[in-house]
This record gives sequence, structure tokens and C-alpha cells, in this order.
Amino acid sequence: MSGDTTSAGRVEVRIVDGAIGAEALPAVGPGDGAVLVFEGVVRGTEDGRSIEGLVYAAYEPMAQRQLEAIATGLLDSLEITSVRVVHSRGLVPVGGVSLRCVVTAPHRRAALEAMDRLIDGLKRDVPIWKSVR
Amino acid sequence: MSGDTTSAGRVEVRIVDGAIGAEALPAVGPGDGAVLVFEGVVRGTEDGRSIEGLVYAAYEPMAQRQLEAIATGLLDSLEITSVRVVHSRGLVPVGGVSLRCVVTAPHRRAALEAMDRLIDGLKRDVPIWKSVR
Amino acid sequence: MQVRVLLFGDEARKAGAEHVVVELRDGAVAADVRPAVERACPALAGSIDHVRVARNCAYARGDEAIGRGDELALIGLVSGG
Amino acid sequence: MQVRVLLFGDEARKAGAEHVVVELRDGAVAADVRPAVERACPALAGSIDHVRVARNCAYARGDEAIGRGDELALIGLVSGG
Repeated sequence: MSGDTTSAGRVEVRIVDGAIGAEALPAVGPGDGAVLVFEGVVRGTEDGRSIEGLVYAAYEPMAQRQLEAIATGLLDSLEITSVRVVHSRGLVPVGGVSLRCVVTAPHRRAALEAMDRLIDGLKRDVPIWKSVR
Repeated sequence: MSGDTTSAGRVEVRIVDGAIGAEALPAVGPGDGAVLVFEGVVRGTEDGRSIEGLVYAAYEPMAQRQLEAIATGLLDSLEITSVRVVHSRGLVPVGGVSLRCVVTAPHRRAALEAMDRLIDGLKRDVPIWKSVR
Repeated sequence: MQVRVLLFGDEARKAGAEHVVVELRDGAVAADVRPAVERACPALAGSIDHVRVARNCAYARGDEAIGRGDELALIGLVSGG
Repeated sequence: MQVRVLLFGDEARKAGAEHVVVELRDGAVAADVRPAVERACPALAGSIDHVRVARNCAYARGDEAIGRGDELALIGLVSGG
């Protein structure tokens, strides 16, 4: 069930301090025709009032493990070739990127499907909490 | 129907020479929580045989207009805030990016839906043709 | 009237040309374009049933009137992306 | 046995603590953790029915046995992204 042996090098999960900076996209293999990148950006208001930013706290070893499990499950069930997830810890100011997910695949459909499920899974099962600053 | 007055500055369509280079993501507004980027990459094989790259030819004024119409239709029907489409003309070598689409939105769901429909529309209605090199 | 119809992709390859000049009666509509192209260019006869007609850079409904200055094009199966 | 249960988010705020130490009988299973937390920390009583139990960084089935060295946590509504 862990899929660790087959997903090595195809799953990358990182939890990093503060807003996530720009970074190079993963190298694509010769069979990859689609690279899909999602960035979650901190909006200027939360429940209607202006905020400075969001502070993220994670139960890190479990968050890391859960994200790896979700990514591995997607690699096992969809025709995709890699999954990268980077999530912030600590303060991310308004306009900053708090989540970046990258999926590579031979074709776009599987990449879009994987991205949708990945973010769904993250928002449902991954022990990370935001609070307003 | 054209939506030109409401979509000004929110739709950007470009057809460029060769592989598409890296570029800055569009500026996000304070209500944007999601930035979704799709890159179409030229795969190493076409119908099972190795290729050097793909050569794209477009009926450019119509391709430009069709892409703008698709993007405007998405802005009118989904909760998204901007659409950018860049497509190559001429030779794009294997591994090169021939298409980049960027959608911004308050929430990811609309961005994913818009991206799916955008690429569908492109592949169905936009007069661009590839040939193998 | 004589009208130029742009060709692309498979259609251009089959015709060996990037456009074809066709004869249309005055009052012709978009649905008249394909038959006129088949008459003007036998290499395309029988192979363009699925091909769409564009008028001034937009897909044309069959009943859309064709004017003298219109830019016409046949748009076969596209393959961008 | 005494076991430490990690708390996060709403649960940590309500409890005013990032963990709570609970008393579990030998042979306890994951379903026993929530009641034990409610006994140990009345501030959480009645508000953790929807909260999931994690054992060693994975969500635990209710019948999963709890061992002395396990890392336990209550995972309430998460809000990452």
C-alpha cells in the first residue's frame, strides 16, 4: 500500500518557512506532455475583513506522511508521472503563495484530475491549520 | 456577446515563435486565491516513433480571435479573474513548451474547470495545426 | 462573384495550395462554400464534409450570407496544444 | 497505561494545551482515546465527536490497538491550503 518503492523520485513533499518562492518546474520526462502547477495565494480578506496574512501550523511528521500517501495513491491510480507539494508553515502575508502543487503527466486530463484530488485530499486529511494574523 | 469591455486586461492571448520561455505569473488581485498554470510539452514520440519536435502553423488572426472568445466566455460563465494563453508557432523541440495557459480565480475549483474547458476549446476550435519534424 | 478560400493543414496538403479561388453566386451563404471548393479543387472532393467554414475569422453558420470582401477559410481537424 | 495525546488547532485552543495525558486500560483501542481525552480534559468534553484519532502519524481505525510507545493525536477540522 505504501508504494514507496515505485514512487521514489516521483513524489516530493516539503513544508517550508513562510511564503513559497519561485522555483524551477520539475524536469519532464520524454513521455510527459503536461505540467500543471497550482498555487494557493493568501487572499486579502478572511470572512469579510482585511487581514495581514495567514499563519500556518502543521503537525509536521503526519502532514508530510499524509501528503506522501495522497501523492502515492494518485500515482498508483492515475496516469501521472510525478507529484510535488510544497506547503508553508508560519506567516504568509497577503498575496504570498502558501501552497504549490505540481503534477506532470503524459496528458492533461489525468493531470487536472490528479490536481483536483490532491488539493481535496490536502484540505480534508492533512493536519495543517491556518489562523488569521 | 464579445465581452470585450468587461474582459479588457483580464484576457491575454499571444502566439509566439518557437518554444515558450519561462515568464512571470500574472499579478494576482487581493481576491485571487488560486493561480493555475498548464504547460503543454512536446513529447519525444509521436505515434510511437521518435521525433525531433513539432512544427505549429496557425491561421493567426482567427486563432487569436477564437482564443480570446473562449477566454471571454470562461470569464463570463465561471468565477475566474483572468486568463492568459500563449501558444507557439514554428518548431518546438522535444521537451519544449508549446502551450502555456494561466488562470487566476478566487478559488481553485473554478480555475480547474476553466482550465479544462480552455484546453478543450483550444483543441477543438482554434485553427492551429501541428506537424512532425 | 469570385472569392478566395484559405486552406490549412490536411486540406492545404491535399490541394497543394494555401488557398483556392471559388465561384459563388450573389446571395450565396456559408453552406455554399464547401461545394464550391470541391468544384474548384477536385483534389478535395469527398474529403471535406467534416470541415468547417470560417468567415472573417469566426466559424460561420450555414445560413450566413457571404459578401464580396469576406475572408473565407476551411478549417479541418485542428491539432494545436 | 498513561499516553500523551497531541492537540492542534481548535482542540489545542480549547484545552489551552498542546497535549493532554490520558489514562488508557491495557488493550485499549483507538476508539477509547476520545472518551479518555474528555475525561482528562473537561474543556474538550462534548466538542470532539467529529475529531479523528491519529496513531503514529496515520488516521487510526476505531479497532486499532494502542501500544505504550504510540504517538497519538486528535485531528480536528483541518484548514491547510
